[in-house]
Amino acid sequence: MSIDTVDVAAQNPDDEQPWAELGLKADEYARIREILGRRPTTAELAMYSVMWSEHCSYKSSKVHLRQFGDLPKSDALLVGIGENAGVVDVGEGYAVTFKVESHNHPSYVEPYQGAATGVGGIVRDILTMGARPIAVMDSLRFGRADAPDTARVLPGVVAGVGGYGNCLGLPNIGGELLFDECYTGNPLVNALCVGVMKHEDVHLAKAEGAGNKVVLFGARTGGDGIGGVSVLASETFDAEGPAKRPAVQVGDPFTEKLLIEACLELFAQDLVTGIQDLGGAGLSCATSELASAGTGGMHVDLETVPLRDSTLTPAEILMSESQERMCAIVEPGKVEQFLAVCRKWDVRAAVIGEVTDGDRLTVDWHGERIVDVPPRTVAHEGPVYERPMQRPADLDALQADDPARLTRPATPAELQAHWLAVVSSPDGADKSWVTEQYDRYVRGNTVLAQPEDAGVVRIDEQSFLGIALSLDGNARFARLDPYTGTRLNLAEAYRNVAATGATPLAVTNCLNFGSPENPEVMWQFAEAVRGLADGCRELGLPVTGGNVSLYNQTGDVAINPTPVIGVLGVHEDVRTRIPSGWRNAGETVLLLGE
Amino acid sequence: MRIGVITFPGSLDDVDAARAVRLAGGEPVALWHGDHDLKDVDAVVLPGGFSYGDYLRAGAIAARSPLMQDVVAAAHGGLPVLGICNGFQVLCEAGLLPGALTRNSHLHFRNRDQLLRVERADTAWTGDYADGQEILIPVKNGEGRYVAADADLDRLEGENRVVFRYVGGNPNGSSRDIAGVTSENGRVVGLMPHPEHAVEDLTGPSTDGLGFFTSVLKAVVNA
Amino acid sequence: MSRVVVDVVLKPEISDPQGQAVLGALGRLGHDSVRSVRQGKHFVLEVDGTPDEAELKQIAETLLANPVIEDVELHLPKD
Amino acid sequence: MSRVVVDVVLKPEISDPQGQAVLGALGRLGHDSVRSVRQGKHFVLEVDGTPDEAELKQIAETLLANPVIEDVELHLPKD
Ligand SMILES: Nc1ncnc2c1ncn2[C@@H]1O[C@H](COP(=O)(O)OP(=O)(O)O)[C@@H](O)[C@H]1O
Repeated sequence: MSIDTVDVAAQNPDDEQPWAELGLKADEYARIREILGRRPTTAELAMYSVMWSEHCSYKSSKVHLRQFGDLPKSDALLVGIGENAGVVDVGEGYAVTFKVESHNHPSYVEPYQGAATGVGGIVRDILTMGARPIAVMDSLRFGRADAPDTARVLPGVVAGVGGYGNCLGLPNIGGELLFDECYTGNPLVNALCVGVMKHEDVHLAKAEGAGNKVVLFGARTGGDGIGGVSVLASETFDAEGPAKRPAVQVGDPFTEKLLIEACLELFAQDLVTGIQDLGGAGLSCATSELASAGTGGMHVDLETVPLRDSTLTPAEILMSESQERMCAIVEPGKVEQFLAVCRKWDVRAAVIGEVTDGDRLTVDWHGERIVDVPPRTVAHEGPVYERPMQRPADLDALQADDPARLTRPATPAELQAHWLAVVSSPDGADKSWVTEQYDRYVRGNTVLAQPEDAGVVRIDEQSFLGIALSLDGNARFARLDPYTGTRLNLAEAYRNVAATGATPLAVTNCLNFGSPENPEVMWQFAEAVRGLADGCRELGLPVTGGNVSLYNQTGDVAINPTPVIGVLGVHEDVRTRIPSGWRNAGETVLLLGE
Repeated sequence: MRIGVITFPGSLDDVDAARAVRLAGGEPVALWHGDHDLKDVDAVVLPGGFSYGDYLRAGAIAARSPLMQDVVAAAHGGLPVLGICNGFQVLCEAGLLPGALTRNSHLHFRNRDQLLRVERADTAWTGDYADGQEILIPVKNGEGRYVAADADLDRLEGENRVVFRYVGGNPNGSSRDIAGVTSENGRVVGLMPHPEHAVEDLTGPSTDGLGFFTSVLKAVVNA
Repeated sequence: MSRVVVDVVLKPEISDPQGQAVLGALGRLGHDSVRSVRQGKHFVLEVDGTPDEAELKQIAETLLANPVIEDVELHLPKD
Repeated sequence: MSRVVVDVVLKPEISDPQGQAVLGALGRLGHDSVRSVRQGKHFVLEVDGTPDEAELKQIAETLLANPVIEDVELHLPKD
């Protein structure tokens, strides 16, 4: 096999390259050539294509998300948008980090594993910040409850969320389960994780200090999920199902549990300078982001990456999305101790490179240079689009279709029929058949969980300091008016947290929309972001991070715009939490508000 | 009084078990699966979780860990041992308790608050309960269906070795509603439900689980 | 390197809810000719050199299966 | 009545945490000659009359396995 090196690329500028198959547009490919002053090597092309995918680069959403960064500074915010997850001060020296992320398309293709690896991914994001993950939540949407596809997808998704989270020992403290025709063929699986640490334990994803070592640890790298991010999450499924079938990964929660315990021990022994998890875009993402956020460059010897499949090409190794892997920057004097901790927890670890003085990210394959790029251009300076937007043509008609036109029940029998229709709706029905599949007790700190409006978790057993979390979306409101609907969504999550007695502190969000190439979807997206930003300004809350999932549609029919919003609150003493429901006969019932 | 809590790779409720020991007035001692060292503890708890991911059979791989050889030997010598959930599975796989735990009959993981009847209040771990007392503690498992050949079940019942039965619904399809069993000498007890999750009003459905840990403290003193 | 296959099945007297669930699904899909389904485990081992039958039998019977509830079938490569 | 066996195994490029766990345990127990373990599912179906190969193939590939991550082997009774 001949290797496409930097020298070969310089000497053969006109070789045809499969940029279109990798999802790049002609002008994007031209820009890569311009940045490098030559054609990219095969490995470089792989890196750029996955990192410049919609999922990794946020190229359609970036211009709108900036509004979150412009919100007034919050004293509670220790780390804001841009890191793996935002970090919030909750008092007594504790910091909390939380984030919600989507795994919609993989969950449609392989429900159990798609949902399971979604939980695994968000947990690693939280772990990367230096925190011990302490709870998860999940927000799920499927087609009609009686649709055949729902019967195929839902049980696997629920079992996958439970299977992974239960095996990690993370209590599931809440979430959502809703049904609507628009999710047939494109279910939504959003998972949230929250973690806690002391202020001084916050870790960031940057590579600093020339000579420091780059250590890859966790599972070995295999051929599963290659290009999954660019293909699966950035493309529409046609009516027959997935357009392409890239391998979905099988999650290994046991390895992830060991990774959690090993990381926390590494943090405690102060053996880590910078750290990044490997999620979408795998090593391409971890190396370029660490280098881009750091002060210098980075060099990697790719043949040192532990492989599960020895036939992988260098480009495949760079793109593989094998789960349960992390990448750390470690001072040379601490490498031995680092490896010893990994051995204790049976976690595989290998030094794969080092931080350099320069400002380039270079990758060698058995001594031959196959990547030589400015890391910022891969990780943080990808394309940015101002996509055209247009108010949906049907919106006026939808808004004019007022419920006032519905006939009111005139007789007790009609009223009874209406009432039965409401209480028997799958959206409103009891969800314990799902939540019973989740462990809510593990770790022994769950104060409130399902079916409460918000989950409450104790974080200090002496002082009873704790947090409350709610995760909510209302896509029907957002469809009718994405700006107001999103504000109402935020208000709902805020109320759910406040109603337990907590003080709301911060917001995360997962924005699930259709194709950004559709101007009407883009308009919905922009309005939703504007609504969330304005709502947060009014409530005085920062947005600490989130995730954008686009291309959620079947054929050319987009899902209803579905912002899912998480609000975090703090309880100075969780013993004063207020559960929902009327507990004792004879208590007075008061209605607050208009 | 030193009560060891073993951590296997994949153990999850070890922190909870240690908390329960502490709340009962004992001193929890962390034990590591890979050491041959019981650290002179007076009793041992095998906590819940998914040791080795439970990928082969629940508890199968952990049952073959170095420390388990010491636990088996010490248990034969009378050391009180409690296996909770995954810990129960490990004890069955290690041959310290009879029977096996298999996939729940409904095939789902199930987490709920469960009533149990204490069938024997004379084991090392149940002395603080009364015979026939009903207690409410959480159950949460995917492979908690207790099975054994009918003849073996008859023998177990004949020897009065069923310590707990599910009341008001069997959460996993266990034979004869069996939730927990004991060794011949009443020192080793295993059950699927989680007493360590019912030790504080704030976080559990009751505090009925505390009795396991107070019982063993007395059993050790009286031994 | 040789390839050894071990199949592990539940003993006939132990009920098999997984097999039952598959049978139920087959019935709903109209595959009426299937009368029973049992679900077990299938292990494929790559072994250095000539497999040692006694050792593999022990692995199969003590680690891969739990003799309280399961039966094993060991398939050594035919030579 | 005939007996049909379906083995479902993960595709070679998909990681197999179950097999890995078994391999690790074998190593710790001193069974060093085992180089790799893959764990799959083993279904035993009892079918009325002569099995219909096309139907069984469809059952195996669509219900018993997810072709995105798994391969199937169908073993019909030899006649
Ligand atoms: N809807 C959103 N709201 C706020 N922040 C967002 C949103 N979507 C993405 N972000 C933030 O943008 C940053 C870039 O995300 P990225 O580096 O791609 O992380 P990841 O791949 O882990 O989601 C992250 O800090 C993430 O929290």
